[in-house]
Amino acid sequence: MINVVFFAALREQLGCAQLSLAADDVKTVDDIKRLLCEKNEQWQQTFANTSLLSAVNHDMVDGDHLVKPGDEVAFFPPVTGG
Amino acid sequence: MINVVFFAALREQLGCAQLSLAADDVKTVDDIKRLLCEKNEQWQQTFANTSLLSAVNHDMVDGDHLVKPGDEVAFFPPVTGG
Amino acid sequence: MKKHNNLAEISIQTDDFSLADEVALLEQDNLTDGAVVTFTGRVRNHNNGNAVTALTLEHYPGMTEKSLANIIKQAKERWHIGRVKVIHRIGELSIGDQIVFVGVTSKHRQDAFAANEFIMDYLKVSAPFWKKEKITNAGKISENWLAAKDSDNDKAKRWS
Amino acid sequence: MKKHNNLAEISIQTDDFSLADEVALLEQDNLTDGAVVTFTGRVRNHNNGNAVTALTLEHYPGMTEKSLANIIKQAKERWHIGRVKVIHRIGELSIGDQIVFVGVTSKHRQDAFAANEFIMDYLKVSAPFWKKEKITNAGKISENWLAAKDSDNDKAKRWS
Repeated sequence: MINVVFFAALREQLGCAQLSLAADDVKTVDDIKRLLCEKNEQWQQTFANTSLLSAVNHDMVDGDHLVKPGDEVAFFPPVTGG
Repeated sequence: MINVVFFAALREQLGCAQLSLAADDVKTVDDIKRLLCEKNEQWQQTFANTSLLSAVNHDMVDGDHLVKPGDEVAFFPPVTGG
Repeated sequence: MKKHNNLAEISIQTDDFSLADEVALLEQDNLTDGAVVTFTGRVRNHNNGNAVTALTLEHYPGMTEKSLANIIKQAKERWHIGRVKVIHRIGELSIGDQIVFVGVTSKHRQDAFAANEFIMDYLKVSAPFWKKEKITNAGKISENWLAAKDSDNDKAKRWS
Repeated sequence: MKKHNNLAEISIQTDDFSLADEVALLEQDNLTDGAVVTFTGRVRNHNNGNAVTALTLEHYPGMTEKSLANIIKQAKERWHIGRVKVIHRIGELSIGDQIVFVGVTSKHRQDAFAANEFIMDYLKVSAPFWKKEKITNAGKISENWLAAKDSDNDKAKRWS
């Protein structure tokens, strides 16, 4: 299984903070995104936002980053701390 | 009269913190320096130090800066505060 | 310099912090570093022309710490600096409240200035924090997630 | 922003100062400036390989204030900054003692960082202060006037 987490505006738009995915069908971060977009129109629209960032196991990564069972994959908007 | 003041290492080397000069013979800061060098060998040697800075009425100036009666002229080594 | 194992370089906390206490820790038993540069960021009462009344800060536990540790590591590789402390608050904050603190000591001031600004610039673009502002616009109160600024990306790029 | 006429921007003093108090004054009734950058310089225990045991600071009363006021004026012309405070101590100082403080507030952090470093860089080359160190070298105590550093001139030239 892969643990998927969402933060900030993205979490609110999706109405979801965390979900688990079977790792069978996904090789990359982009695969996870595609799978999530299949849930419904709202998820698809929300993930159409090209400025969203992704991280695997707490490191910022690009969409072609490989994922494996046990990974924590995060999606979130550009950061605004400081 | 012109008020002449010395600071830090220069003051210690000259053994003098302040003196007054008649303004009659001096037009520039360099004129004052020349006049002071005539005092004796020690003053001459001390003022041979080319890194010495000068100020007139609290503004850093070059040797050709004009002076007038009532001015305060200062000589001192490069600054080392902060 | 004496080792100071009890001084964690990174703190993510809901509580406020004391600038004086933090600087005292950076200076304690540290007589080799003559320069201390601090940055403190506070909640302003205005942003983009709107009156801000409060701020909520969300973060990604675990990744935030990892990200900040990586930024500090890079700063130490680029400059000769002594001690570093980064504090970032999370949760509900009010106008004037302290949000973030970066403190850096060094032998020579230029290193402390550069490293401090570098840490802030990278924190702004790569540490997972998000601000939600409560604003009053024409008498109406609303809550908005802040949009990231291009200028912050530009600032971070200066260092590469 | 409320006027704060009681806040002198420059202080030349023998007494120590409190970083916390100075920053509190910079932030008081100032909710528009979200960024505060401070520099604190302290007496180090080493200089050029010698063990320093004490420091005496001499200055040129009147010119020092004029010089610092001019530096602050230039900083305000170059950057959008809010409040500025410069404190420089004179007289006898011991190891670890605070010597100098520069505090700058601004709406955007880049201005506060740049202005603060600019003020320090120019203070170092144009404000009439002189340091005399008491050093111990091979068991012998001596007093030396510090020599100015070329690197300080280079730093100041970066801004022109």
